[in-house]
Amino acid sequence: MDIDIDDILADLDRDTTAVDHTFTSQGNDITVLGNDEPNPEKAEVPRLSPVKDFDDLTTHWRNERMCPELLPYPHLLMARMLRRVQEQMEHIECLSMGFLDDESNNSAQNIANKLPLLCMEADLERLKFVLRSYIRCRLFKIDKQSLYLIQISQTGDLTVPLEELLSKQEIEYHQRHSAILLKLLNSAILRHMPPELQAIDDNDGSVKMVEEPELDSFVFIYVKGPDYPHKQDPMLEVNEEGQRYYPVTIQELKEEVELTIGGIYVMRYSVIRDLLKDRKVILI
Amino acid sequence: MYGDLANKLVLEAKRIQQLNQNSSCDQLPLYQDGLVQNILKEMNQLKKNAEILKLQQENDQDDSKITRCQYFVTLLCMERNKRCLMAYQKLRSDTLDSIAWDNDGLDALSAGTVSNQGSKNLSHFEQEYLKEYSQLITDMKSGDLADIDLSGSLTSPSDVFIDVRVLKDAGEIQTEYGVFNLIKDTQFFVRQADVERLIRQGYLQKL
Amino acid sequence: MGYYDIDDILSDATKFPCRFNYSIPGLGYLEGNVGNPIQKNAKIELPLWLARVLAIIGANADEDSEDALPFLELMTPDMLSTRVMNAIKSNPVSLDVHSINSHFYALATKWATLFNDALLVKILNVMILERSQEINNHAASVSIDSMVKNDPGMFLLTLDESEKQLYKDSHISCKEMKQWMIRR
Amino acid sequence: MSLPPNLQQSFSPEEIQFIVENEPIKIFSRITTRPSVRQRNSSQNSARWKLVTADDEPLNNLVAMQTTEVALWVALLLKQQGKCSIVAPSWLTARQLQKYTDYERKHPERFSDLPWNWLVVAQLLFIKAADDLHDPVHVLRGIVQDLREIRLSKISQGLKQLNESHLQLDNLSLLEINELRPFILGVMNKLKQVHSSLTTDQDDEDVF
Repeated sequence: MDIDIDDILADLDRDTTAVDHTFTSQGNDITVLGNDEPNPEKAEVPRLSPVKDFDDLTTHWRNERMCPELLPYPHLLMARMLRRVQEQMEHIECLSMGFLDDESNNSAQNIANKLPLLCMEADLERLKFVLRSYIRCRLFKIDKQSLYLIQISQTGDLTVPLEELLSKQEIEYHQRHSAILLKLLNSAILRHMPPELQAIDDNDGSVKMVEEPELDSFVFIYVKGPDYPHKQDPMLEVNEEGQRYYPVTIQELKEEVELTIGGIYVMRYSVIRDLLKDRKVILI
Repeated sequence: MYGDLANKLVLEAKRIQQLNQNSSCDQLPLYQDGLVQNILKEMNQLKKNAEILKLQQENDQDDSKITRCQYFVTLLCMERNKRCLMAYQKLRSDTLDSIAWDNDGLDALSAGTVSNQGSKNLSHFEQEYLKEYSQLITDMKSGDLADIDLSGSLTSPSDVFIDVRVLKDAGEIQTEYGVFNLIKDTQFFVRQADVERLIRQGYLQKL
Repeated sequence: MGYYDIDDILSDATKFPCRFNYSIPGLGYLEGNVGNPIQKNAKIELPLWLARVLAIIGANADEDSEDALPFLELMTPDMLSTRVMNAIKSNPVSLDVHSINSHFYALATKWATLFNDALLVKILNVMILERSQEINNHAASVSIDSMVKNDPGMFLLTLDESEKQLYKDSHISCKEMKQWMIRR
Repeated sequence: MSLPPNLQQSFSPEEIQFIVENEPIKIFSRITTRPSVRQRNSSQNSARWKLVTADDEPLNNLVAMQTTEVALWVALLLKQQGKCSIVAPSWLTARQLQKYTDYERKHPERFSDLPWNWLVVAQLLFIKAADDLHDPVHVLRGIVQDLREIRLSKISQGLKQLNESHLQLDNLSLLEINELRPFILGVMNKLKQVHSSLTTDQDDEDVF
């Protein structure tokens, strides 16, 4: 049952971000109102609910869009999501087949009867959109940092191995795209250069050729706090006004800043990088 | 002066950038082959100079600083030319990427979108690149990601379904939701994607 | 700011005045004097991509040698002269930066890097803040009717490339927002 | 490039709307979908709602004349079909909005604590559920416009304080932040760049 408690806590936490809605628990009503599932408790493990997954996916999408570096690919979540899209497409197809057979209705009435179906189609479109936009954004960043990714995977400077950082498809995309781009640059330019200038990743010239992500660039953050507010977070401190905050340091300026829970800040990415990794802030 | 030609090429790159910033669809003007060839010729000249200077540097010890300076200048000129050439080509290949995505990963050359004036504007290597990149997109769209239509719209969906009024008779249309008989002044609730064409053609009006 | 950054490449082509510390035969072509040497103390204008390196690389291959002068000295360019600095200080907002240099900030920042010029940084800071307010005012005052050809007038012509980019980005954002607010 | 330039640095207002549409809102149902006891016991499964992005439980248990909570986009779809009315959030009344406006006027240095999605929710309900609001929509629109303008002018006052360190923007809504994002990031990144050109120690030769 402790899973349920986690879920409720998570919901409570979410509630602080949305000022205008009142708290509801998603889990409780199931048993109260009944469910066709033979075992509702097990069928709806809160942590793996579609809604929670979609919430997570949306956060990944928003973080990725605003983050100067490429964030690790959520392999399990994405596998679940892609499977869910497929299942839902089949499910919808099944349902609409049933409706088409039912020729007696005129179409205007037909569509009204299909309200659940309409809703499910719109719902599926929404999920597909986030997935599409998320992956397209990642491909864009992979292209932008193509040489850098190669460089760090060769020198072993990766905090996360490439196979974890990228999905299988992304790895293939990265390899194939950098190969055809290199072919183009080679044929058009590089092979005409003297040998010492033929490299595409020469960092010893006046200007470095390999572009690194600008980790110091500014991002907008929302300080969410720990996933479970009741658990102790050793990184949190409390100021004189009783607000809980994460102390951070802007290295370059040797400046200390308090990131209060619930606050919105514009901050250098490098300063909040670890907090983002721990899901204590989100990029907005 | 060395590097002047290369600068011209970068100014052309800047022009392409501004062109595409101010228009909704990406386009590529003519590949500046003559200019590129002339810069490559200049590179050859510089290459020769550098080799001579290198030899000199190894031979005379007395005035090494002079040869060093001459050598550095030559090296920097080559480096500069390389950067300008690369930036020009990279800007163009980036634009080709956008064109390929806009074309759904279909081969933009044979699909006709680029072919009219476009393919003439591309260098031979660029045509090859566009073809290969389009193929890459097509491959990405199939397989595990087939269901999400990777090259589909990046505008967030709201209003998947809309109310429309029929402005002129348009006969029957078949949709996933059955047959609609579009008679003037009737109203329907339809999926926006199903009727987008009819709205554009003036048969239907979004309410 | 990367290798492929078109504006960075263009800004690097700006010519800066410099003075050679040595006579170098065969470099006369740099001042349009092919075949002849460049004389010691000759004052010529070189693009920054060339001058910057020659100004920090010593003439002596032997790094230990203390008295090794760099090949040349960079001299303060017009765009950073006292006259221009005073003009900035007296009225940054109405200044026609574009006419001074279309890559003013990029170049000034490079200069500040080369010479660790704290005073220049201070002036730039004030200048950015004051001028960006004005840029924001212009970018935000988009009339939805004249969307196709919004006319920011003479103002746009006085911006340097980075300011133009800031204006464009802000302008598009404000425009999209206004369109969203009035739809249907 | 696989992402259009306008989406590389920021979100579009439509995307912000999308994010807000996933938040729950109260509705007053006009239909019943909750299966009767008999139906529940029979194995027959009549076109039930099964969603992948939002909680479908309330949708399968709608009871006419009762309130429940669903995702905003679902609420708008049901509303469009005349299957529900939307319970306007408590802050979306002329009286409440006027209070916010008064606060904004009284405190030139602060922003009232409007919900983080106020502008999107207000605009969406104005367009799609005007008849569910407690006050005439033109009145509400007017106050919302006032609020927006007061806050915008405060923001532009605040923009004079931009610096190379950081900025705190409490109580600004996501849409308001998004509108200003390109400007704020552009200026702050530029200030940072200018400031970091000064190195306290010169041992870094790789600068060039």
